[in-house]
Amino acid sequence: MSFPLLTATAALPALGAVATAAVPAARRTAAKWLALLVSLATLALAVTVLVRFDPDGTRYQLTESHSWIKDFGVRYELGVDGIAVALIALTAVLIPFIILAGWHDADPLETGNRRWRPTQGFFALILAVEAMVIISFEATDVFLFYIFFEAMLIPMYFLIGGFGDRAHEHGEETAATQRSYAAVKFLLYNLVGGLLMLAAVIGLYVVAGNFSLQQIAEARASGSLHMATSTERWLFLGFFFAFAVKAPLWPLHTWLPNAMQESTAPVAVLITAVVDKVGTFAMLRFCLQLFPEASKWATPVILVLALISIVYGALLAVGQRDIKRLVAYASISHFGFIVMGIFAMTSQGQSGATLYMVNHGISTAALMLVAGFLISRRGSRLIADYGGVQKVAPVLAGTFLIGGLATLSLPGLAPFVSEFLVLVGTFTRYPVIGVIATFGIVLAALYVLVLYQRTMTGPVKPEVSAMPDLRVRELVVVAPLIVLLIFLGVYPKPVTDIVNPAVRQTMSDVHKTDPKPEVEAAK
Amino acid sequence: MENLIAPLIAAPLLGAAVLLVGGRRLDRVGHWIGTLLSTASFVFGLILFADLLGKGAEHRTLTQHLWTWIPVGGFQADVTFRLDQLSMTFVLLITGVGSLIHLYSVGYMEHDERRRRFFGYLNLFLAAMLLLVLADNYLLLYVGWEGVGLASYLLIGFWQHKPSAATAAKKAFLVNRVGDMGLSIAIMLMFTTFGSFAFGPVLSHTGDASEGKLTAIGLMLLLAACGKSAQVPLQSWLGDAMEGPTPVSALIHAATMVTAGVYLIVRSGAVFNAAPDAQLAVTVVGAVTLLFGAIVGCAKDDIKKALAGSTMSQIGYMVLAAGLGPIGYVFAIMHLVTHGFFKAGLFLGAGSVMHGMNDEVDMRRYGGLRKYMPVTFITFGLGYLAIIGFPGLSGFFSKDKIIEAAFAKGGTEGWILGGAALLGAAITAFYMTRVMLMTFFGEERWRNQPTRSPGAPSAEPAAETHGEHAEPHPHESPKVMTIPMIVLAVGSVFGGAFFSIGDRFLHWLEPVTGHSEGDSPLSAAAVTGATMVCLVIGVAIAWAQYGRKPVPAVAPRGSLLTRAARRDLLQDDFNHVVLVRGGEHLTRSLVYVDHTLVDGVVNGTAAGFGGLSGRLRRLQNGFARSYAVSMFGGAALLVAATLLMRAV
Amino acid sequence: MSAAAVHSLWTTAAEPISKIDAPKIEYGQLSPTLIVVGAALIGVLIEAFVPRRSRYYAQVFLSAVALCAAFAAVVALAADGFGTTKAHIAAMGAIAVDGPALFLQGTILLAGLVGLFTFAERRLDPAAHGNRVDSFAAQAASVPGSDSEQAAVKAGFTTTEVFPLLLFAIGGMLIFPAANDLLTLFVALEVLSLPLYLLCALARRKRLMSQEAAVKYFLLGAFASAFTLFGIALLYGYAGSVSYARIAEVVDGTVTNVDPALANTMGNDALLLIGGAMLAMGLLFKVGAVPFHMWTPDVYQGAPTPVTGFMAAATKVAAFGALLRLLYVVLPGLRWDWRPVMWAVAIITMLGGAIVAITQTDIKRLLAYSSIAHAGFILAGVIATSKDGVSSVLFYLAGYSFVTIGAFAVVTLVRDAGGEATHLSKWAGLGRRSPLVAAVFAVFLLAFAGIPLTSGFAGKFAVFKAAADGGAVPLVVIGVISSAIAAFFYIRVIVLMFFSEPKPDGPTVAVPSPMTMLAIGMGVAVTLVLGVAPQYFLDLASQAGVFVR
Amino acid sequence: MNPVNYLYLAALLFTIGATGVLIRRNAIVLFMCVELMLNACNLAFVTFSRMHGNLDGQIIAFFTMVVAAAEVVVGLAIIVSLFRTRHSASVDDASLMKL
Repeated sequence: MSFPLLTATAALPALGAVATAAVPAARRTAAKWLALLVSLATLALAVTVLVRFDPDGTRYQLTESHSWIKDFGVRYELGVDGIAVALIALTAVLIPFIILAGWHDADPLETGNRRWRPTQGFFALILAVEAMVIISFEATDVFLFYIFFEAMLIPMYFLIGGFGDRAHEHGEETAATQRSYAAVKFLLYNLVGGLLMLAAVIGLYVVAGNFSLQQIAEARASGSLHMATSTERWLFLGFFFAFAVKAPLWPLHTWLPNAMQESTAPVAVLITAVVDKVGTFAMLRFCLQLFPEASKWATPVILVLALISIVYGALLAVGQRDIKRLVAYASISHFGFIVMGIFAMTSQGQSGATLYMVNHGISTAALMLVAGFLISRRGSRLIADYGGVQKVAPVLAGTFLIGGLATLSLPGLAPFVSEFLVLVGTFTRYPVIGVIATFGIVLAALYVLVLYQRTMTGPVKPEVSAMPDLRVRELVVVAPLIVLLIFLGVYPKPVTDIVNPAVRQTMSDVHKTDPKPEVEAAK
Repeated sequence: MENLIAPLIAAPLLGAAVLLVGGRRLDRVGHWIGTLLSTASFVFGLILFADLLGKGAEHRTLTQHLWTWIPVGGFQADVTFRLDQLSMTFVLLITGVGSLIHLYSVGYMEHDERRRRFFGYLNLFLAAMLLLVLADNYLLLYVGWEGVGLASYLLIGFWQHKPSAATAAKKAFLVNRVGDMGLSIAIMLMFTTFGSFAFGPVLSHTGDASEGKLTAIGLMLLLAACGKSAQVPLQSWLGDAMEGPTPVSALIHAATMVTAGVYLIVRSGAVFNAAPDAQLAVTVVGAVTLLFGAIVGCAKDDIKKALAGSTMSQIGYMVLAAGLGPIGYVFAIMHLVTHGFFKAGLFLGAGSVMHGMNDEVDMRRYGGLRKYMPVTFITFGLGYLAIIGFPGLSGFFSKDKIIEAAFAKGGTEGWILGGAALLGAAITAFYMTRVMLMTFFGEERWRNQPTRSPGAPSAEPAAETHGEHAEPHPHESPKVMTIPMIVLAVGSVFGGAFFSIGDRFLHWLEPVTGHSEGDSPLSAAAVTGATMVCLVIGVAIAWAQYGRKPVPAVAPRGSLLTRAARRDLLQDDFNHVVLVRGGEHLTRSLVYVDHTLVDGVVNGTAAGFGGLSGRLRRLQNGFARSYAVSMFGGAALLVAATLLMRAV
Repeated sequence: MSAAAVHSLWTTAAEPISKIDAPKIEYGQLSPTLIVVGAALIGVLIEAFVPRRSRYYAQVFLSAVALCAAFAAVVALAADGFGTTKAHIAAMGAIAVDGPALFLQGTILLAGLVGLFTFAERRLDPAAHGNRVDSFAAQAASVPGSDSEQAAVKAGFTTTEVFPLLLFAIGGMLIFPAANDLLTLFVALEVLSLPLYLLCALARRKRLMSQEAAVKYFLLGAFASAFTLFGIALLYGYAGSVSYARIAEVVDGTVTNVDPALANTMGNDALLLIGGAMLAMGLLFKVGAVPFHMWTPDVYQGAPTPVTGFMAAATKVAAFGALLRLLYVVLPGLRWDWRPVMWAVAIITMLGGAIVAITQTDIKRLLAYSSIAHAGFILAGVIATSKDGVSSVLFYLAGYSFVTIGAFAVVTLVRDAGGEATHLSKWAGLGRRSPLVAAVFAVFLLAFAGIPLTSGFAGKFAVFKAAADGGAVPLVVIGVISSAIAAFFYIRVIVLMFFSEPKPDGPTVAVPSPMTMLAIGMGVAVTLVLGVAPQYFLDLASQAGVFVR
Repeated sequence: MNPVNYLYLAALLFTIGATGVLIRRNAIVLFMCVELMLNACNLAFVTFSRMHGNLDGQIIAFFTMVVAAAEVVVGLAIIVSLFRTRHSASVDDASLMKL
C-alpha cells in the first residue's frame, strides 16, 4: 500500500477549503494567503502525479481501491490515465492564478458585520471546487464520479450567485437579482442533467451490478456483459445529456452566458476553464468506454450539434455587447470543437480534443482574467464603454490582444495545435463537417478583432483616460499564462506524449482506427 | 552549415522579443537594435548563399531539423527548415530589402514616440516571413503565413488611435483569414491524400494521387494565395492597408509579404503541374487581377493607393506566370524579385515625398517637386522606368518574359492571357506616368493651400507633430532615408539585366522549379515589340492627359469607369452590402433567437410549472370539508381501481 | 348458517367458563413500548401531584430517561437477535418483534428524543413576566387574547402536559409498525393520533391557526380512521380473523382448518379488495399521500413548530412501517392488484407535492409539501416489493426523519415580534445575518433536494435503485424529474437566504438552549454521516429488511 | 333473516355518515357523523362475527366503542375551544390557512 497520491491531491484542497473557511473574519488577508499556499501545494502534488505517471505504462495508474458503499456496489476507486493527468495538471495550474486574480474580488463592502465573512467563503469555495473537480477526474468508479460531478454544483452555485462584479451599470440590487437568476439557472440546468444521469447510473447498476469503470468496460469488451441495444442507447443518452449540459453543447448552452456574465472573471474562468472540462472529459472516459456502440450510433447527431455549437457560438459572440458574454459564446464555440474532436473517433481528433481542453483552459483564463482586470478598472462590462485603452494601458492591451489571438487560435500559440488537430481528425473521416467547421476560424478572428478594435483602439474615451496599466499582481497572473500559451504552441510534445496512449486505448474501446491516406490505400 | 538557418530566423525573432518585452527603457536604442538584428540576419543569408553557390546545382538544398512539433498517430509535424535556391532567393530579398527599410524607418519614424514598438513589429514580420519561406512542411509554413498576417495587422493598425487604421488592419486580417482557411483545408486534404504535409512526400507523390484531389488541393492553395497576395476576389484589403506607415507599405505590402502567394504556388508547382484545371484557375485569377489592379491604379489620387493598385496588378503578373507552370515559375519569381526592388523604391520615394509635404498624400496637391527633392525624384524616376518596363531596366526583362510565357501557353488561352498581359503593360505605363507627372512635374499646386482640404485622405498622423496649417515646404529627406532609396534604385536598374544575361536566374532556380520552353506563336522579338508599342501608347495617353494640360486640384467627376475604379471597382461596396450588412443581420437575428427561442423554451418550462403550481394550489382552499371530499373521492377511486385491476 | 350451529355457539358460550389459560405476554420483548407508555402514565401522575414549579423539569427528565431506556431496550433486543434470527410474534400474535419493527422503533425513539428537546426549548420566546416560556400555550383552555389568558401567562402557567402526550403518541407509534393484527393496528393508530390532535392545538403564538389546525387534523383524522375501521371490518369479514398471518393465509388460499360455518363468506374477494383499499387509504392518509394529503399543509403550518417537526418525522416513519407490514405480510398475494394502484398514488404524490410546493410562500407549508413529495419517493421504494425495497425504505425513513426535525428546529429559531417568522420573504438575506444558521438550513435543504454527500441522496438512490430493480423504471424516471422540480424550490430558499439583500425589518435569530442545538446538531450529523458513509446503516437496514409472519 | 342484510345496513349507515361529514358545517354534527360511521363499522363487525361464528368481531366492537369515547373526549375538547374563540362551531369559518 503506497502513499495515496491521488487521494492526497484531492484531499489537500478540500482540507484547505475547511481551513480557509475557518479563518476569523478579521484575518482576511491570512485567508487569501492560506488559500494561495494550499493551491500551490496542490499544484506541487499534481506535478508529482505528472512525474510519477508513466505514459507507456498500464492504462490506469496510481490506482487506489477501497470498499465504500457495499450495498450500492460502490467502491472508492481512483486511477488516472493520460487524459486525466493532463486535466488534473491544468486544474492545479489554473487555480493559483484564479485565486491571485480574484485577490480583491471578495473583499466585503460593509466591514461592520462580524459574522459575514465573504472573503473566507470565496476562497474556500474555490478550493472546494478544485478538490471536487480533481477527484472527478480521478474517479474510475461511475458512482464516485457522479457524486462529485453533482456535488461540485453547490460551491459553484454559491460562487456564481454570491460574488459578482463590484460596479454594475444597473446598481447593486438588480445586480443581485441577475446574479441569483444566473446561479439558479446554472444549478437547475446542471441538476436536471445530473438527475437524468442519476436515472442512467441506476440503470447501469441494474444492468451491470457494479460501478467499476474498468470491470464494466472489460466485461463489455469480453462480451460477458451483454446490453440490449435499446438499453445501451438509453443509458448513453442519460449520461451524455448530463455531460452535454456541462460541456455545454448547443442547444443546452444558455446557462453559460448568464453564469459567466454575472460572476466575477476568476469564477467565470473557473466555470469554463475547469468545471466544464469535466463534462467533455466524462464524454471521453465514460460515454465512449461504457457505451461504445451507442456512442457510434449517436455520433452523426452529436457531430452536427457540435458543428452548430461552433458556428452558432461564434456568430453570437460577434453579436454580443457584453465582454464576458462574448467570451462565453466564444467558449461555447470552442466546446463545440472539443466535442467534435471526441466524436470524430480519430486519434487526431481525440488527442486534439484533450489538448484543446488544456489549451482552451489556459487561453480563456488569459483572455478572461485580463478582461476582468479591464472591467474592474472601468466598472462596466459593455464593450461600448471602452475605447483607446491601448494608448493609456499598453501592457493591458497587449496581454489582452495575446489572449484574443490565442482564442482565435493563431499559429504559434497553443490553441492552434489542438484546433488544427481536431479539424484534421474530423476532416479525415467527415470531410464536409471538417470544412464547415473551418469557417469557425474566420468567425473567431472576427469576434476577437472586433472586440479588440472597439475596446482597445480608436480615440481614447474620457472615462478610460485615467486607467492605470496592469499592476504587478496582475502581471504575475497573466505573464505565466502567456508563457504557457507560447510554450505549448511551439512544443506541445510533452502533453501529446502523455495523451496519445490513452487516446489509443479509447480508440480501441470503440473499435475504431484512423482512416488510411489515399496514397497508401492505393498501394 | 545548415545550422545557420535557425539563427537566420532567430535573430529578428529575438529582436522582436527584446523590443516588445523590453519596455520603455529601450526607447532610445530600440530602432538600432532592430536594424542591427535584421542586418545580421541578412548577413547570415549572404553566408548561406555563398555556401550554396559553392555546392553543385543538385546539392543546393540544406535542411535543418530542430524538433518534433505535433506527433499524433499518423499526423507528424516537425519543425524542420529547408533552404534551397527558391527559399534562398526569398531570404535574400526579405532580409536585404527588409534591412534597407529598417534603416529608412529610423529616419521616417523619428517623430513617433512608439518607434521602438514599430521596430519590434518589423522584426516580428521578418521572422515570420523567413519562417514562411524556410519551412519544410506546409503546417510550419502556415505558422509563418499567419505570422506575417499578424505582423501586417499590427503594422497597418500601428496608429491605432485612428479608427480608419484600426479598421483597415482588422479588414486585412479577416480577408487573409479567409485565405488561411483555404490553406488549412489544403493541408487537411494533403494529409488525407498523402498521409503527410511535408514538401518531400507531398510533392514527390503527386503521381499517385487522384487528379480530383490534386485539383482540390490546388484550388485551396490558390484561395490562400489570393488572400495573402491580394488577388481578386480577396484583393480588397490591400488598398486600405495603405493606412499603415509607408515603410510598412513598402516592405510588407509591396516587396515581400504580398508575394507569399506566388511563393506558395511556385513551391507547390508539382501539385499544380498535375492539376491543369487548378492551373487554369490560377492564370485566370492572375490575368483578371493584373487588369483590375491596373485600372484601380489609374483612378486613385492618393499616391500610395495608386501604387497599391499597381502592386496588385504586378503580383497579378507573377500569379499569371506561376499559373503557366514550368514555363512561368522562374519568371514569376524573377519578376517578384525585381518588383521587390522597384516597388519598394517607389514606396520609399512616395514616403519621402509625403515626408517633405506635411504627409500630404493627394497627388493633386503635389506637382513640380523635382527641383525640391532631387534625390527622391531620380530614384523614384528610375523605379518608374523600371516598372513600366523601359528597355534595359529590370522590369523590362522580367515582365517581357512573362508576357512571352503567357503567349507560349498556346491556344486561345495563350492569346487571351497574353493579350491581357499586354494590355496590362499599357495601362501600367499609363498610371505610372500619371503618378510621375502629377507628383514631380506641372505647376506647384501645393502653393497657397495652407490647410489640407477635409476631403483629402490623410495617412500620417505625424502631421499632428509638425505644422500642418503652414503651407508645406517641400524638402529633401535625410540621408538615412535617401540611402536605402538609392540602393533600391540601383537594384531596380540593373537587377533584371543581371538576372537575365545568360539566364543566370533561370539556371539558379531551375533545379527547384523545373523549366520548360513553351512554343510561343510569336517570336520573342515580336512580343518585345508589342510590349514596347503598348508602353509608348500608355505613356502618350498619360502625357496627353496630365502632362500637356494642368491637373485640376479637385478631381473631375470622371467617367463611370473612373468613378467605379476610385471605389475599387465597387468590390468594397459589394462586401459591405453582402457580407457586413448580411452578417450583422444574421448575428442580430441569432442573438434574438438565442434569447427568445432557445432560452425561452427553458424559462417557459419553468414558468409552465409555476403556473400549474399556482392553479393546483387553489385546490387547497382551507375548507376542511373539501379536504374530506378529496379524501372520500380518493378512497372511492382507490377502491374502484383495485376492483378494476382484478376485473381486467 | 344453520340455526343449529348458532344454537350450539350460544350454548358453548353459555357454559360456565371453566378455565381460560392466561395469555402469555413476553414483557421483555415489548419493553420499549411498555417503558414509554408507563412513563407517560407516570407523567400524568406528575401533572397531578408534583408542584407546578418543578413539573417541567420532572417531565423533561422523565421523558428523556424513558426514551433513552426504551431505545436501549430496542438496541438490546436487536443485539439479542430479535431483529433477525429470533424474530417472532409476541403477545399472542398481537405484536411482531422483528427487524423492521425494531429498526423503526429505534428510529421513532430517536426522533422522539430529538423532538423532546425541541419541545423542552424555553429560550426562544422572550421571558414573560420573568419566567421562561416554551412554544406551548400557557393555558390551552383559556380563550386567546382573553383576560384569563393574560392571567395564565402572568401566573407563569405552562402546559407541561405536552410531555406525557408526546410519550403517549410515541407509544402508539411504537406499536403501529409492529402491530400484527388489525385490531392492534387500529388501537395504535388512535393512540398515536389523539395526542397529536391535542398537541396541534397548543401553540403559544397564533393560537387561532393552531386550533384550526387541530380541528382540521382531528376531523379528517377521525374521518380517515373510520374508513380504516370499516376496511378492517371488511377484512375481518373476508378472513374471519384480524390476525395478519391468518388473513395472509386466506389470501394465499393456503388456509387450514376452515370451519364450514365460514365457507360462504370467506374468500369473497370483493370484501378483500374493498377492505384492503380502505385500510390502505387510512395509512396513506397518515403518510400524507395525494389525494389524502390535504390536511398536511394546514396542520403543519398551524401546529406548534416542535410538534410539526416531530409529527412530520415520527408519524411518517410509523405509518410507513405499518403500510410496509400490511403490504408485505398481509397482502403480498394481492401484489398484482395493489401495485398498479400504488404506482399511480406514488406518481401523483411525487409530482403533486413537488409542483404545488413551487409557489409556496410560507416555510412551514413549503416543508409540508416537500414532505408530501418525499412520501411519494418512499412509496416508490415500498412498491418494489423486495427485500431491498424494505431496507431502502427503512434507510430513507431514518435519514429523512432527522433532516425534518432539524429543519423545523431551525425554523423555530428565526423569529420576529410575532413569534416565528415563517413567511419566506422574511428569510431574505438570512445568510448575511447569521451564516451558520443559514448554512445549517441549507444543508437540510440540500438533503431534501437529494444532493450527493447528504443522507437525502443516499436514501433517494437506495429507493430508486430498489424500484428500478423491481422493474419500476418509469417510476424512477418520474421520481428523478419530480426531484428536479423539487430542487427548484429548495434552491429558491437558499437563494433567498444567501443572495438577496437582508430586509431592514427582518427577523432575528434567537440563540437557543443546548437542547435545540443538540437537536439541530444531531440532524446535521446524521445527514452528513448517512450521506458520506452510509454503509453501516445500510447494512443495518438490510439486516432488518425481513418481516416475520 | 339473512345476516348479510345487516351488512347492507352497515354500509348504508357508513355512507350516510360519510355524506354527513361532507355536507354538514357544524363541527359537532360533523363529529357525530364520524361517530355514525364508527358505529356502522361496529355493526359490520358484529354481523361478521355472527356469520363467522367467532367472537372476535364482538370484542372488536367493544374496543371500537372505547376508542370512539376517547375520540369524543379529545374531539369535543378541541371543538369547544375552537367554539369559545370563534363563537361559532362552523368548520368552514376555520379557514385561515389555505393555498
